[in-house]
This record gives sequence, C-alpha cells and structure tokens, in this order.
Amino acid sequence: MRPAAEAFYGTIRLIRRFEERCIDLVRSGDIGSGIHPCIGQEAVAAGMCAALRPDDALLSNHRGHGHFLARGSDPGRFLAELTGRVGGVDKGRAGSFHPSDLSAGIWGASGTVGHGAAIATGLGWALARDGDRIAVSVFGDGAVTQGALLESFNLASLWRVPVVFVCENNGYATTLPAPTAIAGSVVGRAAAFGIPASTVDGQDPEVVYDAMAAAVDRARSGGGPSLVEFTTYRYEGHHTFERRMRLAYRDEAEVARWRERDPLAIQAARVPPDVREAVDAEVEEVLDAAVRFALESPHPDPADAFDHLYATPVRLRAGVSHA
Amino acid sequence: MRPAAEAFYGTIRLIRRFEERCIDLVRSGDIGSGIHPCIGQEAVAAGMCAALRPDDALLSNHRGHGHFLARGSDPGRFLAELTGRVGGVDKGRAGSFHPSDLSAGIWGASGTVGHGAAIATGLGWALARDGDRIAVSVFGDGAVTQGALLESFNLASLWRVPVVFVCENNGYATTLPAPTAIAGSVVGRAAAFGIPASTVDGQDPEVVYDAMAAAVDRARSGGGPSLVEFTTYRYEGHHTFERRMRLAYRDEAEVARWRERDPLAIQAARVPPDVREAVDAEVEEVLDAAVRFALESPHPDPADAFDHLYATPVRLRAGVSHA
Amino acid sequence: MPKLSYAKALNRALTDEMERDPDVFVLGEDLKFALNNVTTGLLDRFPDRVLETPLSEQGFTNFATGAAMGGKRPVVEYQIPFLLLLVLEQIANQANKFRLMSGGQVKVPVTYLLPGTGWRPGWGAQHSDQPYGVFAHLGVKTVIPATPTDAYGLFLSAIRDDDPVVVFCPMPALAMREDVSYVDLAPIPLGVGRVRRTGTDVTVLAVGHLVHEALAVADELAGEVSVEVFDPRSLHPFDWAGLAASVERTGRLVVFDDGNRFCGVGAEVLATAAEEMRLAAPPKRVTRPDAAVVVGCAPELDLAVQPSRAQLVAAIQAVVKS
Amino acid sequence: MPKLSYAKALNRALTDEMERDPDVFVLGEDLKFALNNVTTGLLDRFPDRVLETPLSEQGFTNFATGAAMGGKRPVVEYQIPFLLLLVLEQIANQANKFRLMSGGQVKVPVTYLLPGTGWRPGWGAQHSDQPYGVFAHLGVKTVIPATPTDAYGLFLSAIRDDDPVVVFCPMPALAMREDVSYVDLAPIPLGVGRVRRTGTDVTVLAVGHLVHEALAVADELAGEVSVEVFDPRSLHPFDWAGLAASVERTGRLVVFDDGNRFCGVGAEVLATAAEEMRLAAPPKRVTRPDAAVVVGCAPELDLAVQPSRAQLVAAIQAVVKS
Ligand SMILES: Cc1ncc(C[n+]2csc(CCOP(=O)(O)OP(=O)(O)O)c2C)c(N)n1
Ligand SMILES: Cc1ncc(C[n+]2csc(CCOP(=O)(O)OP(=O)(O)O)c2C)c(N)n1
Ligand SMILES: [Mg+2]
Ligand SMILES: [Mg+2]
Repeated sequence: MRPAAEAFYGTIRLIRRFEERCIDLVRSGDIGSGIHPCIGQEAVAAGMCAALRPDDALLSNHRGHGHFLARGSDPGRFLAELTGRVGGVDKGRAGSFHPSDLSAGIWGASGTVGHGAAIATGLGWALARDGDRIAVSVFGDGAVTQGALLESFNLASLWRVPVVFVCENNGYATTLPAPTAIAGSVVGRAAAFGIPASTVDGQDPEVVYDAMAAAVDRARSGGGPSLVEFTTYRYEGHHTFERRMRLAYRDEAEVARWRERDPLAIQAARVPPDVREAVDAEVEEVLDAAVRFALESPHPDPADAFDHLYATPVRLRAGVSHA
Repeated sequence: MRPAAEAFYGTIRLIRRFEERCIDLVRSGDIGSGIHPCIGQEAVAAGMCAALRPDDALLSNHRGHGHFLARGSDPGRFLAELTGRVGGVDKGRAGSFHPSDLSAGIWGASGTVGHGAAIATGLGWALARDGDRIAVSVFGDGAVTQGALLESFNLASLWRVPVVFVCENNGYATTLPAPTAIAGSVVGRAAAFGIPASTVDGQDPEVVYDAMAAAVDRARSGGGPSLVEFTTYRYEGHHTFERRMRLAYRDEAEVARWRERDPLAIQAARVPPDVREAVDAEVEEVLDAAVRFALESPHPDPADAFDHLYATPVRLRAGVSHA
Repeated sequence: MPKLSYAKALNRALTDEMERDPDVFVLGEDLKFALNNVTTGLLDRFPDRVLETPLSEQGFTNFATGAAMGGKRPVVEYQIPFLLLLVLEQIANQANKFRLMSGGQVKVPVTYLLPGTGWRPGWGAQHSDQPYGVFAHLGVKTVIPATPTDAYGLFLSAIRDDDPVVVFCPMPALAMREDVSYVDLAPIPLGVGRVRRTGTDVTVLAVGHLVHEALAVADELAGEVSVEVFDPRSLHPFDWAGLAASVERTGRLVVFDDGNRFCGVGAEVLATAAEEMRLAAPPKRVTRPDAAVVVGCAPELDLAVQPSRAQLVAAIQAVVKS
Repeated sequence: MPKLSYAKALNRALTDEMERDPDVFVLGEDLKFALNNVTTGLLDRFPDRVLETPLSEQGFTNFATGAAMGGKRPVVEYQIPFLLLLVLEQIANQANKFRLMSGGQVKVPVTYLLPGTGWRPGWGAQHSDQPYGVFAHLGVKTVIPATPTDAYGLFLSAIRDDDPVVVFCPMPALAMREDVSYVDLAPIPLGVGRVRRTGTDVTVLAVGHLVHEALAVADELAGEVSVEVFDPRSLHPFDWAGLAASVERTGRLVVFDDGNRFCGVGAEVLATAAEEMRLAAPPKRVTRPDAAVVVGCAPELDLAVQPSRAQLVAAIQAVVKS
C-alpha cells in the first residue's frame, strides 16, 4: 500500500537536507571524495524504495545517497562512511562512491557504470532460488550505452529473473546530453529484449511508487524483469567538483524549468504545514546527530589497511623488501 | 546491377569445393587449426559480396572463407594462409581464424565474437571522411548477445556511419540454439537503436544480393547504417573438431530440411547444364592449382617470428636470459 | 590404480562439490554438451544447476558476482584464454573488490575456470595467451595446477574459497593422465607449492605444464646436474617459504614459465630471490619473449616464441657453471 | 621562461599534432567541455575532429582500431584508470595484434591517453589503480611521462608511432609545472630513459610521479648517500642499456614504483638486474604491496598501501649499508 504523503515528504526532505549537509562537509574537507549530489532526484529514491520489501536487494550507483536514506540506512553511519570513518556502514572502505549497507538492503554500487545491472541480475536469480525476494538495479541514462548493461537485459529476460531495472534519466551523463548519447530510447532497448518498459515522471514520489510497485509485483510473482525509466533532473552539477569549474553544458532556463517541478515542493504541497514543520524539525535533529556521529567516529588505523580484502585471508607481502 | 546467374553459381561452387578441399587438408594435417566450414551458407557470401564495390571494406569473422573467395581473394594465396605458409595472404601469420586480405577488401577477422562490428564502424567512419567507400561487418547470431556489438549499433546510428551490419543467422552459436540465447530478435536489437533492419532468406544468392544492394546504397548515399539478417544454416559442424566428437545438439531431420534449400542446388537450377559443367571444371582447375600452391609454399622461418609485430619496430628481448 | 586424466579430474571435482554443496552451480558456454569435458554428466544430475549462457562473457561474469553475493558459489567456465582478458575488469575491479568495499559485509566466492590456457596448435594469435600473471598482479587469487591430482585438489579449494579464484589449466596438461587412488583425492590448500623432484645443484621453478618439461629435463641432465623441480601450484598466494627452502638447499635458481617475460611470473620470482635469497650465481628465466604473440597457426613461429626444453637445459648449464 | 603545466603540455602536444596532421582526431567522454583539460580549445579549432562519445568504452576503443586501419590516427581519452582494464582486451588482443595477423598489411596507430593514473584522494577503491604493468606485460607500447616536457614529447611520439601506444599520466604529476622554452618542446623517442640526477652510490629507478619523490629523497640524503635517479619514461620498450649504464656506475639498485608488487615493473627491473647486471648488494623494491587495493576514501588507509618517501629512504640506507 502506498505510504502516507508525509512519509514521502519526510524521505525527500531527509535526502535533500542530508545532501546539503554533505556539500558543506565537502567544502570543509571532511568528505574528501566530493559527492555526486542527487538533489532534484529525491522522488525517485523515495517512491522506488517504498515499493520494496526490506529484504529485497538493491544495487545502487555513484549517485546513490538517496537510495540509502530512502531504504532506511542509518544517517549517522552512512555519513560516517562518506567521511571515511570506522563507524561508517562499510568501516570507511567505501566512501561516497562505492557504498553498501546490507542492513538496509543495499548490496553495493559498482563504479563501472552500467555493470551493476548484471550483478543485480545474478543476485535476483540467486534470491529467487530460495524465496521470493527480488533485486533492483538503479542506473542513469549514461549506463544504457554500456554493452554490459544490455547483456544483462538479455540474461534477465531469457531466465525470467525477478529484477527491476530502474533508469534515473536526468538528461545528462556528466556533461553529455542524453539525446546525443542514446540512439533510440531507453525503453526501446529494454523492449528489444522482451522486457516490459515504461517512461514515468520521476519528480512525483507517488507516481514513482505506483510504477515501481507494479514492476516489483510482476517480478515477485514470477513475471520476470521489467524496466522503469524515471525522467528526472539534478539541480546540482554532476559532482561537487563542478562547483569549482564552469561547465556550460546546460542553460539556466532549463534548470529553472525543472526547478518548477521540485519533488520537495510537489510533496510538500500534499502535507499540512504543521506536519511539515514537525518533519523538518525532526530531520534537522537527525542530521545534527548524524554529523556529530560522523565527525566523532575514529579514522581507520593504517595497520588495518588489509582488513576485509579477502574473506579467506592470505598472507600478503608489504610494498617494501623485508630482507 | 545484379550479376548473371552463372556468376553466382560459380562463386558458390568455388566456396563449396574450396571448403571440401580444406576439410581434406584438415584430415591430412596440412591445416593445423581445423576450420569453421561455411558449407550451406555460401549464398550469403556470394550475394553480399557481389553488392560491394571492390574498394569497400569488409570485416569478416571466424566462419569467413566464403567472404574471401566471394570478394576475389586468390584461392592459392588464401589456402596457403590456412596452411600457415609464407605465400599466404598474411604470410602465415593469420591462419584460418584471423585472416585478412586487403587486396580483396577484407580487413581482418577479430576472434572476439561481435567485436568486429565496432571495428567496422570505425573503419566506415574513417573511409567516409575521404570518399564514398563503405564498411561491412559480418557476424553470426551468437554475436548479437555480445554487448560490445550493441555499443557499435549505438555509435553507428548516432554518427550515421556508412556501415552495413550483416548477421549470418545459422541458428546456432557452436551448440547453443539461437532462441535459447537471444531474448527478442536480431532485427529488434538494431531497430532499438534506430537502425533499419530486415530478415532475409540467406539461401538464395539473388535475394541476398537485392537486400544487400539496398543496404549498401543507403550507406553510400549518406543514409547511415542498416542491418540485414540472413537466415541460413551450416551443414557441417561448428568446427571440424566436431567430426571427431558426437554432439547431438541438432537432429537429422532439421539438417535434412535445410539441405532441401541447398544454395548450390538453388543456383544450379538457374544455370544451363553445359554452362554449369564448364564452371565446375574451371573450379576444379583453380582449386588444383591452389592446393598445389598452398602446399608448395615454404613454411615460415622461426627467425622471423617477430616480423610484423610492430609497424614502428622496437628491440625485444628473447625469452632466455642473454647474460 | 585407475588412470585419472586432468580433464576428468576437473569434472570429478566439480561433480563432487556440487553433490556436497547445493549452492554450487556452473555457468558458461556450450556446457550442456560439455565441450571442454568439464561438465560431462552434470546436466543429468543437477539439471537446474547448469546454466548455459549466450556469448555475454562480461554479463555472465557480473551475474556470477551477484549470485555469489546472494549466497551461491558459481563456477564460471571460459572457452579461450583471451576471454579472461575480456572479463578482467569484471573480476579484478568488481568481484575482487566488493568485499573490501563493503567493509566485510559481503563475500564473493566465484571460481573462474579456464580449461585450456596457452597455445593450442593452430588456433591463432588471439587464442594462445597466458594471462595468469595479470590476475596475480592485480591481487586475484590464481592457481595453475600441473597434474590431475592437483587439478582436482586446487579446483575444489577454489570453489570452497570465499573469494574469487581463477583456475588456469594449461592446454598441454589437459590430456595428462595419472595413476590415482580416488580416496586420495582431496582439497589442496592455496599457496602451498610442491617439490616435484629433489636435487642439490639448482632449483627449477616451473609453472603449469612446464613442470613436466622440467622433470624431463631433470631426468635428461641427471648424470650431470642434480636438478630440484619446484611447482608453486598457486601464484597468488605464493609459497615463498617453500621456494626459499629449496633455494636455500641448492643456491641456484632458474624459472621456467610460459608467460611473457616483461613483468611475468619469472620476473617476480627472480626479483624476490634477488632481494631475499642467497644465490651462488645469477638466476635465469626461460619464458616467452617480451611482447610475445604466439601466432598460433604456423608451428615454426609458434614454437620460436615459447620456452623450450633446450633453452632450459642451456640455462641450467649456464647457472651451475657460473 | 613560461611555466608549462603537465596538463597544458598534453593539450599543446595534441593541438600541435592535430594542426600538423589532419588525420589525427580525438575521441572520448566529456571532450567538448574538456573535463580533463586535454582537449581545451580543440572543438573550436577542429570541430569535426573531436568526437564526444557515449559511455561505450569497448565500442569506441574498437572504433578507434577501425578508424586507424582506415588511415586515421585516433587519440582516445579515458577518464579513470580502471577503464583501461575494461578495454584491455580490445587493446592488447585486438588492436595490438591486427598488424601481425595481417602479415604487415595494416597498421593500427592509436594512442590511448589516461590523463590521471593512480590514486586521487577520495575517489574510491575502483578509481585508484595503476594498470601500466599489465599493458607492458602484454606487449603494448607503454609510456609514463613524469614531467611536462616529457608529457609533451612522449605524447607526440605516441601519436606519431604507427602502433598502439598507451600514455599513462600520473595523477599527482598533472598539476606539476616546469619552466619551458616552447621552442625546446620536441618529440621524445619511446624507449629512451633519462638520468634525472647523477649520483655514485645507488641507482633509484623511479616510475612516473615517483621520479619527483625520488629526487626529493635524493636531496634529503645528499650529505649521506649520493643517489642517482633514473626515469625510464617508457616501460615498453624499456631502456635497458640506460639502466645498465647507471647501475654499472653505482653498483646498487632500488626501484620506486606505485604499481602492485607481484609481477610489477619493480619485479621486472630487479629480475633483469639480477640476471644481467653486477650488483654490489641485493637490490630492493619499494612498491604497493601484493594485491594492494587503495580504498581511495580514507587517506590513512590509502597512504598505507602506497610507496612513501620514508620507505625509499629506508630502502636506500639498507642497500648502501649491505
Ligand atoms: C564504464 C564507465 N565509464 C565512465 C565512467 C565515468 N563516469 C562516472 S559517472 C559518469 C556519468 C554517468 O551518467 P549517468 O549514467 O547518466 O548517471 P548520472 O551521473 O547522470 O546520475 C561517468 C561518465 C565510469 N565510472 N564507468
Ligand atoms: C567473445 C567470444 N566468446 C566466445 C568465443 C568462442 N566462440 C568462437 S565462435 C563461437 C560461436 C559463434 O556463433 P555465431 O556468432 O552464431 O557464429 P557461427 O559460428 O554460427 O557462424 C564461440 C562461442 C569467442 N571467440 N569470442
Ligand atoms: Mg544521467
Ligand atoms: Mg551461428
């Protein structure tokens, strides 16, 4: 059942403010990597994740902070990851680019754009053998020109894997406009492999939820893969480095047009002012605590550099001759 | 203009008998690699190559003997290549698996299934900058599940490259039936990238010619890429090694059904018996001479093992310590 | 005692492990008809654990990563050495890093099996590579069994290992047979080498099928030089202690390796020996040349760029003389 | 004299060569906005020779192979080190073998440019690799310029070379500036190293940006040890004669390399030295550890698995003492 309006509002507000805090922490140097902000795209995360069962598995990508928060990852531990601390969800081994949080059902984020789709397909296949959990792969418009992603469409379709492919089409891959990169369309690619696909407004979390719930239902009931393309927009640059560079790949008018469909405003309009204020206050509290936790968490010990490299450990030689 | 019936017959007959001679030479050990016979598929080679201008560029694949002969590669020098001799079109450096013969407009055959399509796309793009030559990429049904091939569809479509993608769909990738490998269809993949595509009978060289000529015209006149899928069948195994293995992946009835549409018979029916006999005799003469040439050509000298490795040579150390 | 072939040993290891552990499954091309003899009989016994794939090596390699994260233990078979270069990024940069990037939350127990690495007479320049050094360099666990018994034991350990492991089976070793008592077949731990023949004058470290060539050379030189043959069996992890003990005894070292010279396994072994071991004479490598491409279809040229027994003999003689 | 930055040197080399040779063109991601500063200004000057690509690295790498066979001279830019692993097969097994397989009929003059190899603080485990050893192992021509002048000269030579050449530009070197008189900018032949500083006690072979670290260490130790710093500049082909001459003078050798230890460039150099050069003391390597993965987002961990000045100092001191 579709969550209440204020629940969506809360998620979107949390993601928005979390990212804004992150940008501050990038400026202060606490998040060394910079981030790929998803500001403007929060409705996709909110609606999509609400349609999942907690034990479903999601493979995220480089612009994934929203997915984590929407799935209930602890903001403090997640932020501690972005600041590279041992209290992070990945003990500081992932940072902003490659995080995972299995407690929140997020199984990782491959830095190889598009390749998470095949990993999710394998994961979905494995989960389906032991129950009715499903897998979700989230990627951008840039990923659909990566052959490995299209290979996964073929495998998922052939083997009727319970996987939902979610394309967050924000119109650009870094500076490259989607129409100059994608011959044909996103949904046309999926359809070519016999995968049901639709293009859906990604700015309204309720619309997102409905489309996603249908795809999840299909997967869970043995109907196989489907693809949902959510049209959306990022208000920030591709990565925070753009704050230091002037890259004139999109004009102000276009940004302004999309700001008119700000998911935060869309959802705010559905929530009474007093409820909104309460939610906003709670979000700030949560984030204050999260920032505190993230910055107080210890830095990793260099002596532990090889921890977690292997599950079945082996002896490794250092980089200096020990004789 | 479509060539005369006896010309097609001659080409098909040449390929058929050439391959049969090759199989003998595999048995005798003179062709050490074995071969991937194209017996049964000769009409595609004959019709397709007749639609090309001599200076057009074709990228072949592992089942490419027919393409070479149909484009006019010298049978003796081509066979000398298969037997690994210095008189071969590639001086014995290519063998049956990776040959090229630029004098016949064949620019190579990547062993990486599907990847020739992107090479051909780049080649076609380069040729188009200096004139009106076009490029052709030939691949099997197995190649359309390789992501790198689909990447080339996207690039060719975006950049309107004069390239014709030719899929020889013989129903199997080694032992794997096409329907169990390909979700959707071959032509559906091309269409998804905005590439005009059609499925055409590959057993009749005249039908092949007409379809190919249309695609070539489109490419040459600036209309961009297209794909033609020719349905065909190989009467032999995937590779001559199958003569020593029993692989029951297809039944006799299926083979028999396809034998009823033998391209050699189809084209023979269009040629008067006396003309046919003359052609047959000439083919045997050509092949006798070719075999003689191939077996008399010297083996490469081990001292030349590094020749042709680089175009701008460098000094290489041997595999033994020289101190 | 029954004769066990190398290929049969692979088949047996996989069958035994699939019997024992329902999470093990196998995927790859032409598996149903067991083109490489590894999957013979498996389809009948485990019909839903043999996944025959289209030609989508990168896709199914990533698929295996996901399935492994989801609790399965995939064994992925590849038909040609270069296919491991095609999926190098998926193995070394994705599968092999996910555990670290998750801070230990996930494991990725995938086994990548190449039942035929190196030169197969006639198969062309793109089918004759030896990519194992690349995987070891990038930190992917890498084994290269020389005998049927080792093929069984190392393949089994690779499947049971909780990390990605690549198993390279040298083309010329596949036909090898060995007298084996089946009850002696057992997992062999990664990172433990083996002295195949003891000797006192020189240690020959031989990789893969060259172990057998080295043993033949040792026989041939028996009256003249006492050769110890050391088989590392696994490249990463590597049995440095085992090698050091051997070199300690002999004081001399020759590496016999079918990989390319530059940055190959021979380089690593000589470098480590130079740093850490006491050598009575400069060590030597017998390898493929720098930048070697085995054209694969003209045996005269092919053999010229692969290490030979004659080269090994000469190298041994030079090392013991200096 | 004007200050030339490393990144600007790359831009200038490409601009000069595109001016000189109409067959040169550049392709890659985000080129129009020159994200990596390599293609700055090119779109305006050569609007039809800047091909901005979708995220299809394998496709456009093969595309470059075809365009090169068709008479063009493509320069392909990649954004991240791992992308070179993603296209390794297309470069090493396809582009680099086509000339051989054609018996010399075709040439494949492609330049692959990685303007940022190695660790960039914060960018994560999948963005901090040093894949150059892999290319040299497989016989692909490989250069790694340390300075702006060398970046200009080696990049130019790579473009003019008739074979595939990979140009690795170390991340920390990109910001480096040098006093350069523009008339002195010239092609630098592949395979010619350079003594960056003469010394008498020990040769330090340093790769890429570590050349500068080695020079700093040499300064620091100046009173104590006389360090010669040798920069190979290109890895394949490699200037063995230049290195041998240096070691001949100093008798001692330390390699300082940011690649992984096992089968890395350090291994090759030590192995060759052990085989062929007279050393007064065992050589040493200072490298990334075996199997290193730089997590890339926690500097404490990152620096722990990259070679440091302190390690180099210790290695030099140990080598000169023994
Ligand atoms: C295979 C691959 N190519 C290039 C990159 C570098 N890169 C990282 S994100 C990105 C743009 C991705 O665009 P899109 O998929 O649309 O996602 P968005 O950033 O818009 O959310 C690029 C080019 C990469 N990480 N992987
Ligand atoms: C990428 C890749 N995967 C696998 C192989 C091994 N292989 C060579 S030919 C072949 C089957 C190809 O089938 P198809 O494309 O239909 O061509 P056909 O042999 O039927 O003509 C396979 C699997 C290869 N050479 N390259
Ligand atoms: Mg995008
Ligand atoms: Mg086929």
